Amino acid sequence: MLKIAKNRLNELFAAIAEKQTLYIPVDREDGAAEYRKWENGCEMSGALNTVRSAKDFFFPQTENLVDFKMEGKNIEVIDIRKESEDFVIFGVKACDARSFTILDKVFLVDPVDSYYKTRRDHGTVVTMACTRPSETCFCGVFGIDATAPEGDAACFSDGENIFFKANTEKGQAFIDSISSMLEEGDTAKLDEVQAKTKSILEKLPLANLSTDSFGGARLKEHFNSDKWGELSEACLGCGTCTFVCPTCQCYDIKDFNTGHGIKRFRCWDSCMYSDFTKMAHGNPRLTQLERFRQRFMHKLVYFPANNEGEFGCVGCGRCLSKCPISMNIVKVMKALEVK
Amino acid sequence: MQRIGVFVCHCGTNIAATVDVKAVAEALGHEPGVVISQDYQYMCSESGQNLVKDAIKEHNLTGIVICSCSPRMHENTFRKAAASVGLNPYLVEIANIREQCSWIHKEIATATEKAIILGKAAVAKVHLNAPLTAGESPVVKRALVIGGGIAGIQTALDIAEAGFDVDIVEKEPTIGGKMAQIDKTFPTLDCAACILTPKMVECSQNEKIHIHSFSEVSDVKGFVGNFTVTIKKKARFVDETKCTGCGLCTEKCPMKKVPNEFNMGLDNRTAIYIPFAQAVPKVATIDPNHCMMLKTGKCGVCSKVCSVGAIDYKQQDQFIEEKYGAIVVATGFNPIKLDKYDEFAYNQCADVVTSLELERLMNAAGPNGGTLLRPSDKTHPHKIVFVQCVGSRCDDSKGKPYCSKICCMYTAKHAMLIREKYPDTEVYVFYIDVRTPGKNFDEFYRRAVEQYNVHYIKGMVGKVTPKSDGKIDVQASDLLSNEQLHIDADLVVLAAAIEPDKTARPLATMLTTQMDTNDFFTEAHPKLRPVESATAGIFLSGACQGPKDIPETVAQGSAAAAKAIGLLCKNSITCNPCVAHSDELMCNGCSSCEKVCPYGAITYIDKEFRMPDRTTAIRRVASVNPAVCQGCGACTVACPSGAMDLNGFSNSQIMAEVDAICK
Amino acid sequence: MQEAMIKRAKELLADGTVNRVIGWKKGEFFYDITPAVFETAEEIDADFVFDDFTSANVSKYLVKESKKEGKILAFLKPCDTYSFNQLIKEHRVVRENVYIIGVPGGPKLDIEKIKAKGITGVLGVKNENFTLKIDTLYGEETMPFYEAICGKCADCKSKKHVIYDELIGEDGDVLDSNRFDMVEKLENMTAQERFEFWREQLSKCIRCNACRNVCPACTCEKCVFDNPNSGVENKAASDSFEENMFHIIRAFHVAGRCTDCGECSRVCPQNIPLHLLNRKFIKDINALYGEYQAGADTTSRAPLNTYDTEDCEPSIVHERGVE
Amino acid sequence: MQVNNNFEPVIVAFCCNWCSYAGADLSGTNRLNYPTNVKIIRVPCSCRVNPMFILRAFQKGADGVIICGCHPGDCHYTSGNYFTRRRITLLYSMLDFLGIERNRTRLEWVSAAEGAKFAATMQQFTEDVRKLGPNRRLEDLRCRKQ
Repeated sequence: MLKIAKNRLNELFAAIAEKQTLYIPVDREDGAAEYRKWENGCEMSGALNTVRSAKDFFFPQTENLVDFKMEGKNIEVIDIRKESEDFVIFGVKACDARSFTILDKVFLVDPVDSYYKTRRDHGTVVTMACTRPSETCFCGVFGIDATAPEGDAACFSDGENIFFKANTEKGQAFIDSISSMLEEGDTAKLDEVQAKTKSILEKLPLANLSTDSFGGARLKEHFNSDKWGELSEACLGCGTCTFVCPTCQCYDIKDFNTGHGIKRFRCWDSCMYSDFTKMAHGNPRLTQLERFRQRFMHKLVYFPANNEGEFGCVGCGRCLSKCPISMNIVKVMKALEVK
Repeated sequence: MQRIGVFVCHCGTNIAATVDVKAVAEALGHEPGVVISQDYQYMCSESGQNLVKDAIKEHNLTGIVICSCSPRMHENTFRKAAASVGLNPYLVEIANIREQCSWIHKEIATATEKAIILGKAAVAKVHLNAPLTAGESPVVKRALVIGGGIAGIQTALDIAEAGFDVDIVEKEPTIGGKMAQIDKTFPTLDCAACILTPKMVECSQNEKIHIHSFSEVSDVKGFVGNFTVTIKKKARFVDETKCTGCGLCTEKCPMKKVPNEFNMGLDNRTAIYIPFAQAVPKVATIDPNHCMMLKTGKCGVCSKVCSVGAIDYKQQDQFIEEKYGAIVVATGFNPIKLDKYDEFAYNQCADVVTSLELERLMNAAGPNGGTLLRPSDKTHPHKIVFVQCVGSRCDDSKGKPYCSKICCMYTAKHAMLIREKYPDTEVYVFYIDVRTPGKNFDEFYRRAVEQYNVHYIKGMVGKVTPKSDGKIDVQASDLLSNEQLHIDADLVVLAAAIEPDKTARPLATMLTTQMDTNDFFTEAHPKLRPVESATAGIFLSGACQGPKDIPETVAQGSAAAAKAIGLLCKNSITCNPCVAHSDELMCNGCSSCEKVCPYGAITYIDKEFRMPDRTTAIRRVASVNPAVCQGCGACTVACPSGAMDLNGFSNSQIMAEVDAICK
Repeated sequence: MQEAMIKRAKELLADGTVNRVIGWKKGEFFYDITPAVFETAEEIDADFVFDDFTSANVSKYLVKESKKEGKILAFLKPCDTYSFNQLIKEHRVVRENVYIIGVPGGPKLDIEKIKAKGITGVLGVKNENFTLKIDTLYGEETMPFYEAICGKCADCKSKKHVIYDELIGEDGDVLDSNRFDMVEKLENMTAQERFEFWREQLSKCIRCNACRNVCPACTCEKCVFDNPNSGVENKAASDSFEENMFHIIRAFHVAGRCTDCGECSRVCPQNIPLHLLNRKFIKDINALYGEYQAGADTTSRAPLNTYDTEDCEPSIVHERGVE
Repeated sequence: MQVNNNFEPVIVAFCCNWCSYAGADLSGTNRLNYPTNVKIIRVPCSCRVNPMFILRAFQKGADGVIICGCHPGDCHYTSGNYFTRRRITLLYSMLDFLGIERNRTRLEWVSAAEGAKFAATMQQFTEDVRKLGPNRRLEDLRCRKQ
């Protein structure tokens, strides 16, 4: 397998960044990690994952769709779409990599979301296999192998070297573009690390969480469950879970008056918000219970119903650690489990 | 869809000389919603107004913008013009391109540019203007006067004279107030009782005047034209309707050692008492703190001797509720307590008295029957020292920062009366300076000095020390001769500062009127609205507003009456429609707005709502009384949820102006 | 402590004093507690927890809970009692419907502080002489207890319960905390440094509204930022201005009402020190208008709802500190 | 700070109807010049000025915001400007805390008789803001004029 010594990673980043924009996870002063544009001196974070997921690269929190120029009584429509530049996201974890597959099922089916597609086309996802999963990880529940991440190209670390493997043509092209810096390497130590990681994955507290009780067929049973009241009781109705979630894909479209024109933009929305999908007639989900139920029904029932059984969750554990009141999909799944 | 008309005035050359009015009209004509944009020489002229009116009719305009002089000048003119052709007057906006543009700028290009921006802001605002209708609220034709001193009496008499019912609430058993305690008045030296008591009698006999004596205001609700007041009639244990005021009970009452408040505690009264001979109403009152029957259940003498059976030991406090259109506050003043003035030995020596005590000592109905005797040994004082400004014009916390205003004159009066009646008495007056602004006041003071040889000494008394021989050593400095003086006085009279009555502050809270730090009521405007409080329908009479002598008090009493009558004459009040209103669905009932409202226009109501989650809930929400709100907008910023907004100056209107100016 | 609370809660349920209990419920792990309402002794026995991680302030839930049928027992920590008092003052809770048991406050632990040390896969924590022994998937780790405590506990202003019906444990005192140190440090920076500090912090904001929704002072029926008619509604910060706007206005709206309970910073998924904005207002109010602690009582006037004719002018901002 | 001579700041002045707006009118009546940069918005009382209006102005392109009201003690509504003073002092202090330039904001008491003071205040304020240059720290990039 092709590899590069870990201590040469910065050289590699410099080489990538010469050709296209490179994003890597870096540590912030508060101890959390976030994706930043690589610049000389940036160190890749050793953290398990970033607070915000990698979906931002393809589906940013706010995005301009179209401008209207206004002069007096005249309105002119301006298409602001520009050909996007190529970019690389490096160090995406297996869970986030899977989230792109889920987002694709929403944005790339007819009618195709051209804003999303442009970004997808121009972005190369280079993933990094996990070595130190956390107690909040449960990607395995959704059939994700944290030691063999998807993405255009995948990387694996044995502690001293980073190994590369292409998963797609785009990934192969990426590896080819840096091949001059790579060398063939022995994977014996890597296999050891992988085996160790796998044994940890099996021991994770949430490893035995089951999806058997969920899926499209369970709609009525779960929708009418009397558990929702208790589960949603403490929900603050904030959007933390939604906004840190790599698979949440709801958005709202709004206009902003700049004084000399209108910018029509879309921004993330959260089904936890009281005015989510508010229409002229009013609001379809009036209580926090209904809104709370919507989020989990969507991930565990409606999404698989429409997408060949694929769940709308990748088990990244972000909502587990970030919900202000520690209510999350795992607690919901356990409460609704059909015995 | 809005149909807005823009009318740009040349104001002759006032605007047109520095602003290209045609360019302004042209530019504003392109603004969204504008269907007609014209300029004219004098928009405020008859023909200019007709131009506007015709355009409103012809283009069926939904709003108009006049680019002209200041709205303070002609806003009303154009509002009336709009109203005359059926456009709501509040759909008119003025862009001030004269005072705030053409008159201050010289360059045509920049001035024109600014005028266009000001016009655009007005257009942006008028887009959001809502038609407003001035509301009306009915006026209850009855007035309440709080306080039955000379101020309250005068106000009540004047209001009654105009034909309106008026109630006086007096906390003491009789009306009359401080003036009833005064012996003679300056500068005429006529007898206070002789001029006051006929007015008291007039009050009791006027069928329009209703006196609630021994009563207090316990609650005030409502607003201008429509106050609801709860009056607490304190139990006096005597049936007012039966008591004839014969006084037999007061003669027979065995409890005779109660300090007599009316005579400043210089003599005693009985437990059942009538404060003084000319009291109105002339009804006895039992002092429950001293009545043996009420305290121990043993006595009952008054009940036995009362031939009409007026005594009722079981009487309870009674609360009555009445509606009023106007309220006049006439709570008056009191001399301050002199406990803190050890240097004047007021608490140690019976012969150191306040000026009001001296009034009683000299009064024919006083403890000594009008003969001036020392309280301690009932001898004639031969050397009397008056000390001015005791607690007035004080910069420490013991006294008051203000001048009590009346002391200079009454001291001159006292000095003169004493020298007149007892020519062998030497009288000294220590003063900071003598203030005599008033008709015949300075002449009066000069008479005291020149004709009556009162010794006026500029300087302050440092210490007053009672001596073992009964004399009082007054140590003072004469600032003019720069000498230290010691006077062996027989009597020392302290001109204590006056302060508002203690009941005033809780009353102000009930009335939502404002007070200054000294607890004097604050007038709506110190020069132009001196007898009105800032709260509509509440008027101020007498010393509750500031220190005053009797003529000033009477003048203000009448002025307050005139203001109250002006209000009561109306059947209803037209309200300013630019008032705050609360979006009840947004209001969370936190009470912030209520706390910042200077008018008490905001109250809270519990109201049933259909909630977004399909439940019904009783919620506490703010409710603005449009008749009371004056439209300042303080509440709109205090409200965190944005539930409170202001008609005519709404959040969205102001933000639209901001946007138009900044773009 | 937990046993005593459970015992008392069951007694009060049994004798009918209350029909519900609000407290904290065990989670999946040892740290992920959720505020919860318990209706039966069985529920309490099964799930009620009060330990080093029960830092959530439950007073805001009482806005809704106190309007329901019957009386609810609430366990309030000292900081929570300030929030509750402030809610009483603003007529947001029905006092008569809440039976308050004051329970001791922190210091509570913050799992994020442990994880920020790079400790992952945590399975359990033990406090041994102020050293945390942390059991993880990767073996045992240790860290000093005080490095893991909640930010809000580190700056604790008071251990005194300002309102309660009964207490379990001792009542404490108002503390002379140095909670304004960081505000002061910022004040002493140059404007440029302050600007950069706040840009870095506020640019992290994802407008999840957790700070607002957890805040016991933010109990508006509808926030201006959610209300399309307010003119300032926005769902996401589309520009750095909107990041500033939201946090300035939010801090302003709670100025004089914020009890400094610290929940905003505790729940921020991006670790923005939002409490510093509120504390800046508190510090200014104390310095300019006299010491004021929101929630210390239920009757005093909030500093922004009153005034003194001798108040300082805004030019004071120019006259002090660093430009 | 670099002075840009071509820079014309946008200045929003909130004036209370009873004192400051009348004072502004008086400076017009007396032909007392102040820069065209200043545009006045009439409000009933300075206490009507919501901090949101001030931020809104900066968002939409203002470089300076000044609030004018009756002198303390002279408020037409008796107490409005006292509330203004507290609110605005705290707000300005907060803006300062966030590193926003102090001279971009001001509160000034101008009576109906102080036409000269109004003009002088506006001259001075405009100059102060001009020296600071365009508002960059509290602007919304989307609103920047192209």
